[in-house]
Amino acid sequence: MSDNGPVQIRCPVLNVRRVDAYYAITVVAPGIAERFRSGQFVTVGVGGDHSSTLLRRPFAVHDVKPDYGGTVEFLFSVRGTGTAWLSERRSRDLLDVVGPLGRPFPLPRDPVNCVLVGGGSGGAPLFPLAQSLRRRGCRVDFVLGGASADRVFSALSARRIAETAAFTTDDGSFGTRGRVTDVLGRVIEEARSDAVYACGPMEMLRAVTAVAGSRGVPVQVAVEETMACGTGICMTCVVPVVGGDGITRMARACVDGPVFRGEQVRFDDVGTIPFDALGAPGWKGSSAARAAESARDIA
Amino acid sequence: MSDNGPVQIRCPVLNVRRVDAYYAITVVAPGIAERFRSGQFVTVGVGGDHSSTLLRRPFAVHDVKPDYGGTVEFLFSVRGTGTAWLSERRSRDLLDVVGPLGRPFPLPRDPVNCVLVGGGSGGAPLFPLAQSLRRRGCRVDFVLGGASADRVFSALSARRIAETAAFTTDDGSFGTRGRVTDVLGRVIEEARSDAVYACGPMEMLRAVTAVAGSRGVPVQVAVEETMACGTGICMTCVVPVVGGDGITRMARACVDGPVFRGEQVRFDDVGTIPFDALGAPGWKGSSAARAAESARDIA
Amino acid sequence: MGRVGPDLRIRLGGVELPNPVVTAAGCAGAGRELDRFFDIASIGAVTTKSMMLEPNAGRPAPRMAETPSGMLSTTGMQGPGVDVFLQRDLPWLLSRGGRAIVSVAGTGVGEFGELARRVSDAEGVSAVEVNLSCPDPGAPAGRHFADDSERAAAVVRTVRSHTRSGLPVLAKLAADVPDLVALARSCVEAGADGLSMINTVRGMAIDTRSMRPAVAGGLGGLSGPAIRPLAVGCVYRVHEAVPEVPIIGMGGVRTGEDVMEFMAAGATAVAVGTTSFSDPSACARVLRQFTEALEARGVGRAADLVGAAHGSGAGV
Amino acid sequence: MGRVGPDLRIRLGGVELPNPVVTAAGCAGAGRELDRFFDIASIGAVTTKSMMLEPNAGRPAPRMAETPSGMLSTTGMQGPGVDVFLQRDLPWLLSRGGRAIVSVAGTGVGEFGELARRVSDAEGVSAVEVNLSCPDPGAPAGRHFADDSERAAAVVRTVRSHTRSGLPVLAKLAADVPDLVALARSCVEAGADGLSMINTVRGMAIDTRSMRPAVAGGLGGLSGPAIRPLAVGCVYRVHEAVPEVPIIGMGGVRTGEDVMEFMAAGATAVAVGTTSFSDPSACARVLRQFTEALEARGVGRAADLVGAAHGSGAGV
Ligand SMILES: Cc1cc2nc3c(=O)[nH]c(=O)nc-3n(C[C@H](O)[C@H](O)[C@H](O)COP(=O)(O)OP(=O)(O)OC[C@H]3O[C@@H](n4cnc5c(N)ncnc54)[C@H](O)[C@@H]3O)c2cc1C
Ligand SMILES: Cc1cc2nc3c(=O)[nH]c(=O)nc-3n(C[C@H](O)[C@H](O)[C@H](O)COP(=O)(O)OP(=O)(O)OC[C@H]3O[C@@H](n4cnc5c(N)ncnc54)[C@H](O)[C@@H]3O)c2cc1C
Ligand SMILES: Cc1cc2nc3c(=O)[nH]c(=O)nc-3n(C[C@H](O)[C@H](O)[C@H](O)COP(=O)(O)O)c2cc1C
Ligand SMILES: Cc1cc2nc3c(=O)[nH]c(=O)nc-3n(C[C@H](O)[C@H](O)[C@H](O)COP(=O)(O)O)c2cc1C
Ligand code: FES
Ligand code: FES
Repeated sequence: MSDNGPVQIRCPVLNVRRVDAYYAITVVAPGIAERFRSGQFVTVGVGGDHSSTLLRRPFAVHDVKPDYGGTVEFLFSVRGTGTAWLSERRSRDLLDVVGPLGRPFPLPRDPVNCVLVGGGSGGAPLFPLAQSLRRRGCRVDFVLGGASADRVFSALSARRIAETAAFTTDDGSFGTRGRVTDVLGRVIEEARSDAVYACGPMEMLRAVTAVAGSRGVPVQVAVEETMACGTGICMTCVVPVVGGDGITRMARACVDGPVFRGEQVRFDDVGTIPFDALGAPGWKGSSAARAAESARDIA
Repeated sequence: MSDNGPVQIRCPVLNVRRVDAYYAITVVAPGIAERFRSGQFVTVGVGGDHSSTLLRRPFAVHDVKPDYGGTVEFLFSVRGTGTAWLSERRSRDLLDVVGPLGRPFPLPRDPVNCVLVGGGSGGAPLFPLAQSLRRRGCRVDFVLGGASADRVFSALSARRIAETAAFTTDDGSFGTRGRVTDVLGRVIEEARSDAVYACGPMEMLRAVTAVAGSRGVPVQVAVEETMACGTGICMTCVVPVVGGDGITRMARACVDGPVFRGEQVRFDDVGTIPFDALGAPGWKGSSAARAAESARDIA
Repeated sequence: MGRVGPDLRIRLGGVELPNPVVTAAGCAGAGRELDRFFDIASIGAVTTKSMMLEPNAGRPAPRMAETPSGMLSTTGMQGPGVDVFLQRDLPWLLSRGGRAIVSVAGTGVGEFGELARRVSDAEGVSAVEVNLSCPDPGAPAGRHFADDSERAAAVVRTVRSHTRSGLPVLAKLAADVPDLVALARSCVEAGADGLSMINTVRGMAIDTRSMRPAVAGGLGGLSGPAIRPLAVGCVYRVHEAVPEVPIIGMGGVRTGEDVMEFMAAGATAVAVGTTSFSDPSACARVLRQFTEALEARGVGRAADLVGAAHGSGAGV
Repeated sequence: MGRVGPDLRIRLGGVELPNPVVTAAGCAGAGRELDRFFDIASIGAVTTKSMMLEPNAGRPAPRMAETPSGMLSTTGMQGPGVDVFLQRDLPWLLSRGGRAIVSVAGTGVGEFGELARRVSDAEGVSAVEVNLSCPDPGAPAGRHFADDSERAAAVVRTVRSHTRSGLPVLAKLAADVPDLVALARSCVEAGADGLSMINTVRGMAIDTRSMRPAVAGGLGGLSGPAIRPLAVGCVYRVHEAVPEVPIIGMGGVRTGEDVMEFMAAGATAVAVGTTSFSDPSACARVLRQFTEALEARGVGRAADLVGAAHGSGAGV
């Protein structure tokens, strides 16, 4: 057992709040709080011990505070049975939480200009990231989008933390009517951004990567794939990702991600096995590639 | 749809109390309260909508009151997942309750002397029965047993309602050390009982039937068989019972019972199909028996 | 309010049912007990407990055990015999305006024929369902007719020949057979007008207190939502193989969405089984939810859903 | 505190494991990820993901869907190939003090032999498990080796002959095969030292929003507590047929009581699969609960439980 890996704890709920269209749950979880780095997520057991819904639900960590030895907050919208159950939790209920999981956002060494792009609840992990970046002296700009005003995530905090904050909604009820990518180019130019960080639906990540790529700005994306385990053992959460060696692998979003470099994710091939992926029908195994593989570490 | 049959309602919990080793839950269920007759039971859905425990749990009705249009109380001890979940319910939670189910205790026409014998939580259905009997001018005597003092059911109410109340415990911590049948004969003689009513484990019902039978006193027993449906459609709750026609049938405890005449239950054959039961290998079908069968009503 | 809802009618063989929600055999008696919770005439049909020629006392207790999202049962087809059913229960159901799919269970091929003849002679039956998960006296112990496509076909052929024309014969299949698709084809070739699937799946639970099997006899039949993915997979594969044959899909149906799922997989009608034990109003609720789901999606005809999940990409 | 707990050791073929709790193939990687949650050396063994000869990219996403008390999955045995495993993952596991049951999956009989040879040449492997739920290229699409007792026997025979003596070969069986007991007998006759069962059961879920199968490719494998009664029934029936052959039982194990249940049915060891997804500490917890259950019942030797539910009255 290693010491800085994730931990599994039954943690008391500190509080459950409504925030616009979302619920925010804060749990007391010192072990997770102290290990957390922004971009990482937690998974939560839902439904109790005799629930028919077996699988844990993954949520990005939105905030970590030192209170009570360390608290962790995540936000969610009610989608199905698991999130409906979570929304009914009350203070002092116990939740079974595993975390922190996944690779965090890589942070720049230097105080560069960063624009953080979030879609819907995908805004969540960008807030601890913004704080880390600010601590390193980075300039932070926000672009947050959503279907409607109540789905644009934490507009107030964004304004508070960031140099500038732009908002978009599909229905025009708040900020610019349209998509985050409709304003991203302008923000990158005005803020002279050196790096983009994005989290949200796959379609949005693809578009953000394209906008940033066309301006030569590197992008880090955090993906949300369906996950059965979150710990790297089930192989259900895969995304086609090109490695530094040029080989495409079916990478596990939970341990190889959720953060990837945008240009390495083969967005067009998500939901398929690209013909040339390692071990796909079109892949020609070379002993060199296999040797490279065996040298790679798994987590 | 008939009008005096059972109903299914989502009822609010009025309160949950601890009573010795038991929990007592009162729900607001006017439709059930108004239809109820003593000896009948309710079934309760457990674990919520996404529970992996599908089946309803049956409980005898312990009390019915006119408050809030009609409340129903049942008592239970925690045995497994369902009763554990029930014990955690709080006021205003909703329970899915079906009832009243089963055949009630037949009541004597005349003001005769009745002794009511209960083992453990099997004491529960005897309390509304005692009240009905008292209202008809019957003399009521109680014999209640349990493993230990805290499992002897509602000793105080028993003393209050009944002419006499005798108690037995396996460990001697309350009343006479021993079984209900160790004192039953004496009670029957002293009270000059004309009828016995009993509810509890099958073994106890067998012994009570034997004691009463040897004194020529008729017994009504309420059995507790495992039940998947409680409404008569699954055929899992069967007990071998001799009909008035002398034919043994595998009777459904839920709709043909739970109350049977003690001497009609083939206690020695519970858990088997008696060789001579209707439709068993040793049964010789006669057209007369079949004609009798087709004239019988099913519920 | 004059609002016209979706057209729920479906056809099973030559017979039309007002809607696709029926009861599963052995999970609704002959309808009388459930009629206390909802109008039994409001659902598509009542599939009866499987009727045998003679009264049958069934298996000893304990007959059931709860399992995760399911239950094991072994009732051994206890019942009063087909004649009592035809004289006592069927008239009641018809008098209430209900429709009856009569399930039959024989102890041999010939007995299936006799059962079919008697049911066919009765007035007002909507369809005959042949329970092929009955022990085959000609096979090793524990084998059902359904375990052998030839034997199953022999049963279906006999039932078909003893059933008046116009009265559909449905073959009820099980999932745990050597080759489900071959079984389905054999039954269709032998004259089945439709197929019902799936029956319970053989399984076991052991009571770790007594260290004995939890239901008498050891093996029981697993039913409930736990088996729904198996059932949906079976319906999908059989519909792919014999798309023109109507299927009554069942196995763990709990909500209107589950009806959608079975119909998309290829079922024309959908049966509610174990869920009626835990929720006696389930059939009516499921029908209501299904109707609402159609409305929400703007589907005008329920029958249009049949097989909707088939097509490119869904092949197996 | 000097208290002597129950003797948990069990024997699988010629090999002794310190306790009966192992991981199920494909549900624990090669142990490294779970070692972050509990000491991987504390459990009986790690059964690895099935290894193929070449790297394999597996199936497209979506690869999983949640079902009542279970899940459907279709990963298509994605993996880096056996050599990478033997060079990178196996040494790590052994260095941590863990034991490895290496699962192998070939695309043909010959490839199974080559896999066995390579695994057998590696130091420190505890057993080879043969995943017979692999597509048989010589059979119609969708058929596995396990679907044909002869073909399965051919695979086992080849693996046995390429595996050094003393290294047990376990044949991994599936529940949804034409004749499980016949399959088990064939594998034992072909040289299997033990049997593992059950693999996932083929099933399907349909997403009623998109009206498409919820996992890519349509059919997926059902696992989790939903299938436990099926699995217990399979172990029971096979133990009855070949009582001398050790069985690793699996399918929906969630608690120490479930281990008792499988052992009573006839399993010598018990694997935790899907539960490790929802509870990464599950193996350690299950082992602890099992040990406590033995103590509470005063059972001194875990091995004494094997087959305890068999005997008069439990026959099927
Ligand atoms: C790394 C990661 C981080 C996430 N962070 C957040 C967050 O901060 N806030 C938030 O609201 N949501 C987040 N999600 C999505 C969230 O996990 C799903 O909304 C949630 O699992 C839905 O569960 P349910 O039971 O309500 O839905 P159901 O539809 O009943 O779930 C059924 C199954 O599908 C899975 N599933 C359903 N929707 C999604 C989805 N969008 N993504 C992944 N799995 C899904 C569930 O986990 C479950 O296994 C994140 C997902 C991932 C992978
Ligand atoms: C007609 C009737 C009236 C009853 N009245 C009462 C009462 O007033 N108070 C009370 O405490 N108990 C009563 N019981 C027993 C009560 O139903 C069980 O204690 C309860 O079902 C246990 O559920 P569980 O989930 O806690 O146990 P589990 O062991 O987890 O239950 C598993 C399954 O077994 C069934 N089961 C377990 N124990 C029993 C049992 N003793 N009898 C019947 N089914 C059982 C459950 O219903 C469930 O289907 C009555 C039973 C019947 C049939
Ligand atoms: C208690 C019980 C009794 C059953 N009896 C019969 C029967 O007599 N004939 C039959 O064909 N199927 C019978 N079945 C099987 C059901 O009709 C149905 O095929 C199966 O239970 C799957 O559906 P479900 O999961 O909705 O219950 C029975 C099932 C149960 C649980
Ligand atoms: C995601 C997943 C991947 C699996 N991969 C394999 C595999 O590679 N080889 C194998 O023999 N079994 C595999 N299995 C089957 C399991 O080993 C096990 O037999 C089955 O899941 C039943 O156990 P469970 O219900 O505890 O999961 C896999 C199961 C799952 C859920
Ligand atoms: S969710 Fe299981 S490997 Fe990623
Ligand atoms: S419990 Fe179903 S018939 Fe009695």
